[in-house]
Amino acid sequence: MLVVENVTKRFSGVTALENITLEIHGAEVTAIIGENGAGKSTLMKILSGVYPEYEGRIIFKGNTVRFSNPKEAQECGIAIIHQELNLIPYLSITENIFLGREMETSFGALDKKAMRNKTRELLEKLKLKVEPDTLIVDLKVGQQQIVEIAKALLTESEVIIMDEPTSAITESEVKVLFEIINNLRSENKAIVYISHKLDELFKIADRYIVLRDGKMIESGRMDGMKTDDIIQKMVGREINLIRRKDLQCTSEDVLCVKNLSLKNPNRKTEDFLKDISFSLKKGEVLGIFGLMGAGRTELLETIFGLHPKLAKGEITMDGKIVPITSSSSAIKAGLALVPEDRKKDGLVLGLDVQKNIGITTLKENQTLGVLLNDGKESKLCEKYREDLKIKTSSVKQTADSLSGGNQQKIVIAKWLATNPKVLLLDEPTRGIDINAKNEIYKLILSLADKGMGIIMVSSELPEILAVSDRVLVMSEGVVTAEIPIAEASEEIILKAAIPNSI
Amino acid sequence: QSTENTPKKVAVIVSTLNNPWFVVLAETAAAKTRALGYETKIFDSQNNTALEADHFENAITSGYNAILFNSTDADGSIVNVMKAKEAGVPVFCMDREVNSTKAATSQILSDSYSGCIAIGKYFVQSLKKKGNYVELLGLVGDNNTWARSKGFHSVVDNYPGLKMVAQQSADFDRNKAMEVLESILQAHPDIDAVFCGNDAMAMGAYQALAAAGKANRVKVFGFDGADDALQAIKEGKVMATGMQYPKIMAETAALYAQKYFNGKRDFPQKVPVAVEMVTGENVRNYITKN
Amino acid sequence: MELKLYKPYLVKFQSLIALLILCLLISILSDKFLTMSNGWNVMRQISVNITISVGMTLIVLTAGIDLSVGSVLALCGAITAGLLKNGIPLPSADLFVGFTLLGAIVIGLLLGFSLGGFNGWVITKFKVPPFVATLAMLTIARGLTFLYTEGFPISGMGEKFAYLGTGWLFGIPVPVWISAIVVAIAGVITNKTRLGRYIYAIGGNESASRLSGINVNKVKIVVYSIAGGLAATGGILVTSRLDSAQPNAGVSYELDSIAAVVIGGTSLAGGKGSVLGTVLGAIIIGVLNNGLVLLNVSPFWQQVVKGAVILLAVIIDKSNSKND
Amino acid sequence: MELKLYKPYLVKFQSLIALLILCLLISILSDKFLTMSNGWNVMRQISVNITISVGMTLIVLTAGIDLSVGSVLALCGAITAGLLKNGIPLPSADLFVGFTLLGAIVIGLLLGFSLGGFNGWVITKFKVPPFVATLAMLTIARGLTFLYTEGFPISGMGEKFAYLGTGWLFGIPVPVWISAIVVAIAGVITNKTRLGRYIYAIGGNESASRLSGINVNKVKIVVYSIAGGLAATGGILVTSRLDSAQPNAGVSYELDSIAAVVIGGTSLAGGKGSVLGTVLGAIIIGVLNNGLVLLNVSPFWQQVVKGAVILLAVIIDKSNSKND
Ligand SMILES: Nc1ncnc2c1ncn2[C@@H]1O[C@H](COP(=O)(O)OP(=O)(O)OP(=O)(O)O)[C@@H](O)[C@H]1O
Ligand SMILES: Nc1ncnc2c1ncn2[C@@H]1O[C@H](COP(=O)(O)OP(=O)(O)OP(=O)(O)O)[C@@H](O)[C@H]1O
Ligand SMILES: [Mg+2]
Ligand SMILES: [Mg+2]
Repeated sequence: MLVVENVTKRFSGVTALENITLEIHGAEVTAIIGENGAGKSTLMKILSGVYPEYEGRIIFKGNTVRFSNPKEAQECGIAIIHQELNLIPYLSITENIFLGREMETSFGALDKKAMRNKTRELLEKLKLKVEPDTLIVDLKVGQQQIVEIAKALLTESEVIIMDEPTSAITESEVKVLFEIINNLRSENKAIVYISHKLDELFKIADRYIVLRDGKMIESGRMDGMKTDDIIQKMVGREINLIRRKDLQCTSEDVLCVKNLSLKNPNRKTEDFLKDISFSLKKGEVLGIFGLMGAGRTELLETIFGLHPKLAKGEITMDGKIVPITSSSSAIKAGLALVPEDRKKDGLVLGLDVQKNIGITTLKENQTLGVLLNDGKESKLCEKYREDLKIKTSSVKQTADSLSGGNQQKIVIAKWLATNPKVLLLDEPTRGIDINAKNEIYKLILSLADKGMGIIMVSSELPEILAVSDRVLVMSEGVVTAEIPIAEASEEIILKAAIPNSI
Repeated sequence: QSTENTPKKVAVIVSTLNNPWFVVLAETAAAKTRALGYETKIFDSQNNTALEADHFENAITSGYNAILFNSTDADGSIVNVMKAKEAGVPVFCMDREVNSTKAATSQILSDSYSGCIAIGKYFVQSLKKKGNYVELLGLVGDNNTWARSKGFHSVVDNYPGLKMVAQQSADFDRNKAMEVLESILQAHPDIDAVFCGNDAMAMGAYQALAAAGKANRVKVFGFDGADDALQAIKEGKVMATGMQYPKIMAETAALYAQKYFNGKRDFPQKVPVAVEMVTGENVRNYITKN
Repeated sequence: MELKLYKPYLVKFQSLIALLILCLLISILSDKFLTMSNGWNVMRQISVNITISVGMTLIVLTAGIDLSVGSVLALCGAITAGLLKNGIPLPSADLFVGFTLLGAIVIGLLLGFSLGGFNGWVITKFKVPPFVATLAMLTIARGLTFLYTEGFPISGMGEKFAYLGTGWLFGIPVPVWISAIVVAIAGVITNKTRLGRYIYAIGGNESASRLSGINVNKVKIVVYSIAGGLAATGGILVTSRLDSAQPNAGVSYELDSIAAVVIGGTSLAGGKGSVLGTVLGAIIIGVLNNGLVLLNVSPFWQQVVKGAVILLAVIIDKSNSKND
Repeated sequence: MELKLYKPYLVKFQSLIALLILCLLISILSDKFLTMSNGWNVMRQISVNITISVGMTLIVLTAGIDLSVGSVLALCGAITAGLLKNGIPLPSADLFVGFTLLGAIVIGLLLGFSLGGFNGWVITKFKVPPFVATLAMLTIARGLTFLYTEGFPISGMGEKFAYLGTGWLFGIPVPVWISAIVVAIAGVITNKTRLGRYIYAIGGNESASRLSGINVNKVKIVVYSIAGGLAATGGILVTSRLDSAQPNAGVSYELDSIAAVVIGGTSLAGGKGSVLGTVLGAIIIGVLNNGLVLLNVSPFWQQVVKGAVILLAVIIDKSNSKND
C-alpha cells in the first residue's frame, strides 16, 4: 500500500535516515523496531507530511506522493499519532480532536453539538470516562494520550501510524486500543506500530521492520519470533536481561511515610491520597504499581514537597522528620524525583545536555564560592553520558534535539548527580528502548546495592517484577496491597490494583 | 569675517515636533537660515532633555557653527548650552528660556508668564469677577505648563468670587482635553469658563462643551495663537488666546546667527517678544489666511 | 465534574468583581458617577480603546503583540481626513481627485488592513518577533503620519464626517454602536468560527496547530490585518470626534490597549482569554479615568492611584480564580 | 558535528553583521562618522540604555518584562538630586538632614532596588503577569516623581555630581566606564554563576526549574531588584549628565530598552539570549540614531528610516542564524 524508496533525511550535522527502502501492506500491523534515536519517528514524520524535505521517493497506492504538510497526508488517508503529545492545553477534548477539520453548520458557524457528540462516541469507544468539554490541561498524561489516539481515529484513514501510543497508558487501555487495532486490520487498513514494549509487539504485530542508526536492517514476519531475536536485531548483539537477585538490604529504614494524605485542590472534601503509610529500607527497590489515576504520581510529588499546602502527614528520613514544604528542602534531605513528564517537568529543552545535568549540583560546582567550574561540570556530565550511554554528539547539544529516550536519561542523570539517599522514579523507562531500559535497570540495582533506597512507580508489570524487592499496589489514593517480591505475581498485583467501584 | 568657501552650518534644535506650534518655529528658523545662505538641519528633542543632550553632542561633533535652540527645560538644558559654548558654538534661544545668563549668546523669548497674566486679567473681566471655572493643564512635567498656570493664577487667585472647581491635566492634547472635560462636566455641569494651557486643549474643550450643549454659556480661553484657535475666536467659540510669535522669534534668531558669523559679539542677553492677547475684538488683525 | 463545567464562566467574568468594587467605591464618593449621561460619557470615551483592543486581543491570543496600533490609528485617521479635505492633488494635470465620505473611509480602512497585513507578513515570512516587527511599524507609521500632515493637524471635515464620532442613533452614541458591533463580530469569530478556534490553537501550541494542518501563517496574517483594520476604525473615530486629525494622535495607545487585554484576563503567552474579558478590562480603565477626574484627584496623584488600582484589580482577579 | 560546536558563537554574534553593514553604510555616506570623538559620543549616549537594558535582559531571560524602567529611572534620579540639593527638611524641628554625594547616590540606588524588588514580589507572590505589575509601577513611579518634584526639574547639584555623567577617566567617558562595568558583571553573572544558570533555566522551563529545587520566586525577585537598581543607576547618570533631574525623564525608555534586548537576539519567551547581544542591540540603535543625524535626514523621515533599519537588522539576523 505504502512504499518507501531510498529515503534519506539529514538534519544539520546528523543523518537521521539513510537510504531507507521498505513496504507497508494493508490489513496488517507493521511494527517498526529500533533503539532510541534509530530514526523511527523521523521516518513516520516524513510519511505523514511533517517533514516535506527529504531525498528519495514515497509511493502511496501506486502514485508517487510528496506531502508538503500534515493536512495533505491526512486528506490522502494517512493519519498519525505522534510520539510527543500534540495537544492544545487550553482547548477542550472536542476542540482538540477536531482541530483543523471542524464541522460547520450550513451558516458557516462551528457545529459544536455534532462535534461534541462525535467526540463522546470516540471516547466511549476508547473507554475514557471524561466529558468532551474537559480542557486538556485538566487531563493526566495518560488521558491525553488517549485523546491523541481518538484524534487519529476520527477520520477514515487507509494508513494509521502509531508512534508509541501506549507510553503513558496502562494495560487495560492498551487492551482497548488493541481491540480497535484488530478492527481496523479487519477493515483492510494498514497500521504502523512503534513501541518499546516488546510484549505488545508480539500481541499485535504481523510484520516487523528493524531500523538501526538510521539504516534499514531487515524486515520479516512476526510469527515464530522470540524476544531475544528481536533484541538481537535491534541492538546488533545479544543482551542479557537482568532480574533482581535476592534481597540483601539491611533492615535499616531510610524513608518512613506515616499517615500521608493529600487534599484535592478543587474539592476540599475529597482526598487524592488517603492515609498512606509505608517505609523503605536502605538498598531496597520498592515498586509501586497502580492503574492510571491511582495516585502514584501524587504520592511521589507529595513526598518531594510539591504540595505543601494540601498535604498532611509525617515523613522521616534516617529517623529525622523532613518538612514537606518545598522541593529544595526535599533535595536537601536527600530525596530526588525523576518526574513522569520529562518535557514539562524534567528538562529545560533550550539548554544543552551539560547544563541540564548540572543544574542540581551547581552549589558543589562553585569555585571561590561564586564562580561555576565548567571543567568539573563537564567531567561529571561525561561520566553520566558514559554510564547511562546517552546518545548525543556532545554534551553541548541542546536537549530538544535528542530522541525521547535520551532525554529521559538526562533527567535520571541530573538526579543521580545529587547522590540522593532516596531516588523516586516516576515511570522511569517510559519511551525508552529495551537496551536502554536494561541499562537503567542495571543502574537501579547497582545503586540499590550501594545502599540507595529506590521507589519506582511503573505501569509495566514485567518491569515491576524484574527489579522490585517489594511491591506496593495503589488504587484510588489508597495502598491496597504490600507484597514481597517472592510472593508477587501478575494476577495478585492486578487484583489489588483494580478499584472496588468497578 | 571668515570668508571660507564652505557654507556655514546652523543646527535648529527644538523641544518637539509633536505640536504644530513648534513645527512652525523650527521650520521658520530653518527656512530663514537657508535663505541667508547657510546649511541647516532640524533636530527634534522629543521633549526629552537627554535626547537634547545627544543632539548637542552630535551637532558639535559634526561641525555646526551655530545652534538655534528651543529648550526642553530651562534648567536641564543649561549643561547642553554650556557644552556648545565651550566648543565655541554660539547658541540662540528661541521662545523658551535657559536659566542662565552666561550660557546662551542671546535669548529671544516669548514671555508665557506675562502673556497669561494678560489673559488672566481678561478672564476676570469677562467673567465679571464671579463664577466657577476649570483649568486644563498641559504635560505636568513640562515647565511651560507651570509658567502659564502660574501667570494665570497670579491674577485670578486675587478674586474670591472666581472658584476653580477642577484642575486636571490633558497633556496639551486635543483628544485628551475633550475627554477630560466631558468627565468634568458630569461633576460640574454649571461651570462658567475653562482656561486651557494651549490652544489644542482649548479646541478640545470647546468640542466637549459643544457636544454637551454648553458652548454658548461657557467661555474658553487658550494660549499659543494657533490658526484654528484664531478661527474659533473669530467665530466666537473661544474667548481669547495668547498670540506668540514663533515666526518672529525664529527669524530673529536666524538673523542673529548671521550677525554672529559677520563678527558681531555683543548681543543682548534677553530679547523679549511680547505675547499679545487675541480676543474677538482684534482677531481680524491676526488671521492671515481665511 | 459539575464544578469544572461552570468554571470557565467564572473565569470569564472574574474581572467583573474588580469592576463592581471600583464602581461601588466611586459612586460612594461621587453622586455624579452613576448617572445616565456619565454612563454614555464613559462608554463613548472607551469606544476607541475597545475597538483597538478587540484586535489586540486576537493578536495576543495567538501569542503575538501589536505595538503599532497607535501609529496606525494616527496614519489612517490622517489619510482619511486628508482625502476628505484635500483629495489627491495632481499638480501636473492641474487637477485634483476628490473623495466622498465613504470613499475616504474605505481607503483609510484598507490602509489599516494593509499595514496590519504587512506586520503579519514580516512576522510570518521572516520569523521576526512580533514585538520587533510592530515596534518598527510604530516608528514607520508615525513618521509617515508626520510626513503626510507635515506636522499640522487636518481639521474641518464637516458635519457629516463628525457624525461618526459625535452623533447619536436610537439614543446611543454612534461610536458606542460601532464598538459594540466590533465586539459582537469578534465574539462570534472567536467562539463560533474556525478562524477563532485556530487563533486559540495557535496561541496554545503553535507546533501542534501546524501538525493539525492549520495554516498558521495565514491565520496570523489575517489576525494582524484585522487588528490593523480596527486600529484604522479607531483612527477614523478619533478624527471624527475631534473633527481634526492630530499627527500625534494615539501615542501610547498600545499600552492602554494591552492593559485592557491583560486586565481582562487574556494571557500574553497566548491561547487563553476572551474578547469579553477585554471589554471588561477597557471598562475598568475607562471608569478609573473618569472616576479620578470626577473626584478631582490631582493629576500627580492620579497616576499613583491608577497604577495601584490596576494592580489591585488584577490581584483580586487572580485570588478569585485561584479559589475555584 | 563540528558545525554544531561553533554554532553558539555565530548565534551570539549574529547581530554583529547587521551592525557592521550599518556602520559601513553610514561611514560611506558621512566622513564624520568614523571619528574618535563621534565614537565616544555614541558610546556615551548609549551608556544609559545599555545600563538599563542589561537589567531588562536578565528579566526577559526569565520570560518576564519590565515596563517600569523609565519611571523608576526618573524617580530615583529625582530623589538623588533632591537629597543632594535640598536634603530632607524636618520643619517641626526646624532642622534639615543633608546628604553627601555618596549618601544620596546610595539611597537612590537602594530605592531602585526596592522598587524592582516590589515588582518581583507582586509578580511572584500574587502571580500577577509581569506586564501588568510593571505597567502599574510605570504609572505609580511616574506619579511619585511628579509628587516629589511638584512637576519642576531639580537642577544645580554641582560639579562633583556632574562628573559621573560628563567626566572622563583614563581617556574614556565615566558613563561608558560605568556601563562597561555593569556589562562585565552581568556577563559574569549570566555565564559563570549559579544565579545566571537559574535565570536561563527558569526562562526555559519554570516548572522543571522548580522541581530541580530552584527557588524560582527568590531568583525572580533578585532579578527584578537588579533591574530596578540598574534603572536607578541610569537615572543617576541621566541626572548627572544634565545636572538636572527632569520629572519626565525616561519616558518610553522601556521600549528602547526592550528593543535593544530583542534586536540583540534575546527571546521574549525567555531562556535564550545574552547580555552581549543586548549590548550589540543597543549599539545598533545608538549608531542608527547618530548616523541619521550625521546624514542630515529630516526628523520626520528619520522615524521611517529608523523603523525600516531595525526591521532589516533583525531580518538579517534571522536569515543568518537560519543558514547555520
Ligand atoms: N529536529 C532535529 N534536529 C536535529 N536532529 C534531530 C532532529 N530530530 C531528530 N534528530 C536526530 O535524528 C535521530 C533520529 O531521531 P528519532 O526521533 O527519529 O528517533 P526514534 O527512533 O524515534 O527514537 P525514540 O525511540 O527515542 O523515539 C536522532 O539521532 C535525533 O537526535
Ligand atoms: N490537575 C488535575 N485535575 C483534576 N484531577 C487531577 C489532577 N491531577 C490529578 N488528578 C486526579 O488525581 C488522581 C491521582 O492521579 P495521579 O496522576 O497521581 O495517578 P497515577 O497513578 O500517577 O496515574 P498515571 O498513570 O496517570 O500517572 C486521579 O484521579 C487524577 O484524575
Ligand atoms: Mg521516536
Ligand atoms: Mg502518574
